[in-house]
Amino acid sequence: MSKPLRYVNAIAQALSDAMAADPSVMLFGEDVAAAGGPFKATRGLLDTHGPERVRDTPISEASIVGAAVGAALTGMRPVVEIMFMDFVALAMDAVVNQAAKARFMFGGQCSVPMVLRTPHGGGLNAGPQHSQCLEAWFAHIPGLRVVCPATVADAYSLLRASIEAPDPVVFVENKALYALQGDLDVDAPRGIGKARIDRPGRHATIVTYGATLYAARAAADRLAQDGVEAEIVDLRWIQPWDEEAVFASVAKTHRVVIAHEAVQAFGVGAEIAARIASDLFDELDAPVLRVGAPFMPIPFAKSLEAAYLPDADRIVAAVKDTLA
Amino acid sequence: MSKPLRYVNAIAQALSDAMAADPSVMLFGEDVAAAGGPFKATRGLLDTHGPERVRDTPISEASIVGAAVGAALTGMRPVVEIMFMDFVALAMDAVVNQAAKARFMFGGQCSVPMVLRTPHGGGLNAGPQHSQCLEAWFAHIPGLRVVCPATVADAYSLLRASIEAPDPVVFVENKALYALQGDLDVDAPRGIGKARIDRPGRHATIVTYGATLYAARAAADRLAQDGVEAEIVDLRWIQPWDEEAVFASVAKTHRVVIAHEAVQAFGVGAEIAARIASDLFDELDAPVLRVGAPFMPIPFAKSLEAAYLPDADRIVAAVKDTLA
Amino acid sequence: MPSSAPRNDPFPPDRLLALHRTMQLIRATETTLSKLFADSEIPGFIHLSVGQEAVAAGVIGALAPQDTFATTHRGHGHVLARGVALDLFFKEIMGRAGGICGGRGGSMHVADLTLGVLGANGIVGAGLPLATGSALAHQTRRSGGVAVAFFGDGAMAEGALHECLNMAALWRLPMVFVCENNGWSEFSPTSRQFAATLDKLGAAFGIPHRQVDGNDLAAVAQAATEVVEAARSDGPRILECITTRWHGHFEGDPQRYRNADEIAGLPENDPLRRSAEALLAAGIEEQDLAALVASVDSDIAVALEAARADALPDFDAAFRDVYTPTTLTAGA
Amino acid sequence: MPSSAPRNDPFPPDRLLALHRTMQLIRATETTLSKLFADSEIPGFIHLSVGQEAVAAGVIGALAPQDTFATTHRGHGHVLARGVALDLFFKEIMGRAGGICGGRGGSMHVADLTLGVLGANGIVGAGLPLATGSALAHQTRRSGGVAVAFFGDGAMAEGALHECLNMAALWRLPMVFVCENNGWSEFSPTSRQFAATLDKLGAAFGIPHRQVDGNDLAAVAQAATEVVEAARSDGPRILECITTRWHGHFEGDPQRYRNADEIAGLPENDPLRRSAEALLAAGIEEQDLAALVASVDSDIAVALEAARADALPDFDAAFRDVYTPTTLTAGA
Ligand SMILES: Cc1ncc(C[n+]2csc(CCOP(=O)(O)OP(=O)(O)O)c2C)c(N)n1
Ligand SMILES: Cc1ncc(C[n+]2csc(CCOP(=O)(O)OP(=O)(O)O)c2C)c(N)n1
Ligand SMILES: [Mg+2]
Ligand SMILES: [Mg+2]
Repeated sequence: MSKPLRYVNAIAQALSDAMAADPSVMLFGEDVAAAGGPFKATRGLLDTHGPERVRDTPISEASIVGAAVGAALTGMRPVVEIMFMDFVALAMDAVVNQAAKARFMFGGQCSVPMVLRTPHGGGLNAGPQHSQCLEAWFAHIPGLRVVCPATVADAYSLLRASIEAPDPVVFVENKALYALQGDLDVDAPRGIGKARIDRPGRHATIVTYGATLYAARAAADRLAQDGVEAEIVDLRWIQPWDEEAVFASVAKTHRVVIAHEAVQAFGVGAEIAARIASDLFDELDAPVLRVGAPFMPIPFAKSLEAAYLPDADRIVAAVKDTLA
Repeated sequence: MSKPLRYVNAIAQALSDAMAADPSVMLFGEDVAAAGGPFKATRGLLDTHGPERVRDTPISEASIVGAAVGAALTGMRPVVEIMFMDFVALAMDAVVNQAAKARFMFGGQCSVPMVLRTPHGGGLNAGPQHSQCLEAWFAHIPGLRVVCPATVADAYSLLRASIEAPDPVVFVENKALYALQGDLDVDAPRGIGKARIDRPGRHATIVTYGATLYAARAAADRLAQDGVEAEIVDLRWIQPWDEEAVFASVAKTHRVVIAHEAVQAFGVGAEIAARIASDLFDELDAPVLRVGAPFMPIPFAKSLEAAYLPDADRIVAAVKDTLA
Repeated sequence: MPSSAPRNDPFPPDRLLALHRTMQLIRATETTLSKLFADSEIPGFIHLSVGQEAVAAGVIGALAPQDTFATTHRGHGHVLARGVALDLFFKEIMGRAGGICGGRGGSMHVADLTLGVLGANGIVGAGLPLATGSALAHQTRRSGGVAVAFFGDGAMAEGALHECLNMAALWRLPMVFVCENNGWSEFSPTSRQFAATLDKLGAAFGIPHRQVDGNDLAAVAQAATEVVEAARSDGPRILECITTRWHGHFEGDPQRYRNADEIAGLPENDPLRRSAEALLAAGIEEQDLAALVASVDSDIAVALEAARADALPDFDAAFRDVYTPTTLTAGA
Repeated sequence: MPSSAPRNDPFPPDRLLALHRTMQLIRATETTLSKLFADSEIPGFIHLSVGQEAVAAGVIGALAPQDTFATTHRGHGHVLARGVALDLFFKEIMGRAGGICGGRGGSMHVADLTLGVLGANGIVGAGLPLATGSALAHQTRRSGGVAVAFFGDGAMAEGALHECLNMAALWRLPMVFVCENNGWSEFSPTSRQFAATLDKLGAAFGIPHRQVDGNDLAAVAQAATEVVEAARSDGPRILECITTRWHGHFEGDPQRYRNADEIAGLPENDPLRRSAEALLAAGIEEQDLAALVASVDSDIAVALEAARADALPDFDAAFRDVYTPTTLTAGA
């Protein structure tokens, strides 16, 4: 069962299907109901599922997420939207001190089945406060799951999995991907924590997630012209990340580059690099290299942002470095 | 010029001396004035420096830190206290979206000379919402500096340096160290970004910061009994961290363990391990190992917390692993 | 301070006696904990609600089984009033395996989801959004339930109050905001912490506010009953209980910041003494009250003994509870 | 809607003419930006203040040189009114090297610290604590300055408003909370976003509130002058300006959520038309107004030309500005 549509519509479809499948699923967030969402990811849901289950909230990020925790503790499966990932800075207490810990600190009495959807990433010249990739913060917090789908199919099935998951999930969308077109498979198996081999190869591994997948693909295409077959591992899940898949690929290629849009220093790639470098110490023929954003806030100007974002050039150069 | 006192008094002294030296330094936070601070780190300052410059605030973390940014932009050098590091979750917008970015996103027009003091760490059975070590969040954010003094002398001189620094500093105290006694050298040189070789050694390097220094020292003592000379690098600064000092040590010992109290996964050690593993690829005789907290919230019960916190045993075992 | 609304339907003595027993249970438990803490039998830090028992007994007594509430760092009383198993409670505070939260949370995180207790909370003000979300769940599920948010006067300064008053008002949530106004926020008096008053804030959001003498059990019980039922049928309400904190902010706090007169005057407002007098006046016998004290003491002794005998928590078991088991982790 | 306080001291025509020019500058600049945006000469997204010019001109006109303010995502007007160099402004919005912020911030982050402008802000409500902190700085330094926080009606729902009203009231900060109430929060009307009213919130915190017709230049200017001076000598004030947003929430927003009547009715309340009429009635000549329009247009043409000719920003220069140069990095 497959039909082509946009990433943003795959999100809407997953939300709608999840609401149809489970009456405890509800949505709330700023302008998600009447207006169908600032990026139209919730378009039509108010009409289909009614004003009790699809609600516009005031501009109160901290309490939107806190209310999701309270609702999740008492019988609902809320999906809330934070309009830009930068704004999660206003809601960290609810995510980290409440949602992530409730099950553990209450002795396993309960679960907190909620999803926080939020778009990260640049490419829209939205500037320093509307473009950040902050997933590393959440990956560091026990009790949370973090996922970042790169394809239309994954946008659907990973969102369905996130909503079905018993524990809180930070579901990171990349706003530059909203217009991406692709095929949907609503019956694809759904799960937590599995990466996807996006492209097989034997000379080097590129581990990536989110929109950087497309830079990795472009890089792999160019490398292929030079006879280098790069294997691309699309992580999908950042917490937990798929050690098995990553390690298997690296054990095969012995060379690895980790690429993501977030700031490189203390980013998601650091953990993965550290684990590969220690656990596969004897397998590596070259240092684990990382490609991420430089250590500066993401700038507004088109020219600056273009220079800032990790791209295929940098991935190609890094892969070549590991082969040198 | 040296006199013995407690870590917490070194903080108070640094604050007092900084206020005496510079009339633009001011303090505010919850119960920091009349009560002298929940941990007494600001004791006596209200009397010495007066109610205009030493202020009790209401319980409003987000606006305390936000107000510090506004004050720092318009002529003051505020030092604010967030009572437990867990509560910075309420103030992340001010730190990350405002303080960290103002200089950059305003084109270098201004600086934001403020310090956010906050205690992290376990050992007091304060439970899952009063013990977290969240410094990795801040280390990931361009524009911030992050420091974590482990000794009484550093508590003083790094706080003076942080207050003198032109950019926002997250100054992380470890509450289990407040009662620690040591010598003060008020004239010690002050700077940003330099690590300290706490103990020289030639067989392996232990990179650490904060209270874990003491576990590292205990580990080094025990290793010494087995003839293993471990070099301890006390990072002090996490952002920027002292690559030169760390790399020099590892280039000498060829084996390294990174130990900290924070959760290991996606923690500060990940970045340092990733960098060592890539930049010193040919120097390493063993995988870079990390010792950090397990991937669970910090538990309350004494027995659980004791098992949770990284200790000398685990550091000894890791160092031995690198030597195996 | 009298209730601001007229008291039409005073609670009958037998109902008050049951609530009085709840107060006695809280008082005796807190006093026991105070001793245990002084004797180093309790790790971490604890915030006791001695002096505030009437709020817990009166408000919790007004709740229906399906109702839910989120409480604060000073939450023992609420949880005890709701009927948490006493041995599981002691085990939790003392960090034992059999604690209601497996010893992982301790005093600041006592929760019992089977009773609709969304937990004490170490983050001041954090219970407000939790209760708001729970009220939203009640409304959406048409459960007929009400959610209560307990918060202190100090917590009023947190932006969460404003955000949640607004959401509750906009959505007419079945929710009661219960302020336990004990005049202190740690070591600072409310007057230096908060410039507004809750009645005026309520008026700004169109949420009816009612103030009650929080040390008068019957008054709290009566007001709470009315307010909870009003919330159930008509949307959010605020109940402000003026009460008194006897102990330090946390155990071990010498309260140097409080003047001697204030401390000396506390017993005068003792909610237990006042309710005992009222009960006696209403015909309850001295010996019934004495029996009640003895029965509470014996319950506590049993629970404490069980707690002391209980094992320490298992680390691996704790680790397994970070996430909920699910087949999804084997998936796709 | 008339000012709630009597207008004793109407602004003289020459003063109003200067403010009218400011409005004209804002209107023409915003209109130019709208075209540039449609022509893809501006990256990112921009929020225009067409229809709200009287608030910017009137409030900023009331400030003294030492005063400071924090503004919002819809902040062009305030910054222009304060006198930011027009070419540096255009360069910024267009992402050029010579922009006031080096092209790193763009529309949502225009700032000019030399003029006491603490920046537009991409985070709704974030200007409130910044202005509070700046007011604290004024008070502590005895600068004689006042800090202004601009915020929209939608921002009223953020907890920051509550926290900052409280701090300002407790400390009697020299601060003015200026709400630009345009009735819309993105695509939602205020009535579905906020259950309280600002006057009652002010009353709760003991902060005097004044509401003014935000499309009446003289009324805003008069009220702002009084309120700013009151804040300077006597502590915090709230000024609520009822105004109208003509364009979409951001450029490109087709405003389907707005009914046709509302949009059709906007010009009737046009602050520029109203002030032009008032000026003509007060004896200013048609040709003076025409000259003013021409002079603004020519200023804009010059600035725009300079912006178009300006280089793109240098990446390395940007990178060097993440931190302030300091000898401390060589230290210890
Ligand atoms: C977000 C947050 N800030 C600060 C604290 C520290 N703290 C714990 S209790 C308290 C005072 C609370 O006062 P109030 O709400 O009146 O409750 P009471 O202690 O009087 O019951 C403070 C500041 C905290 N736990 N959480
Ligand atoms: C913290 C935060 N939440 C949400 C947004 C998205 N957003 C930008 S403007 C806006 C509406 C603001 O409405 P209002 O304050 O009335 O200002 P107006 O746009 O009407 O000038 C929203 C929700 C944001 N930028 N920041
Ligand atoms: Mg209190
Ligand atoms: Mg508006």
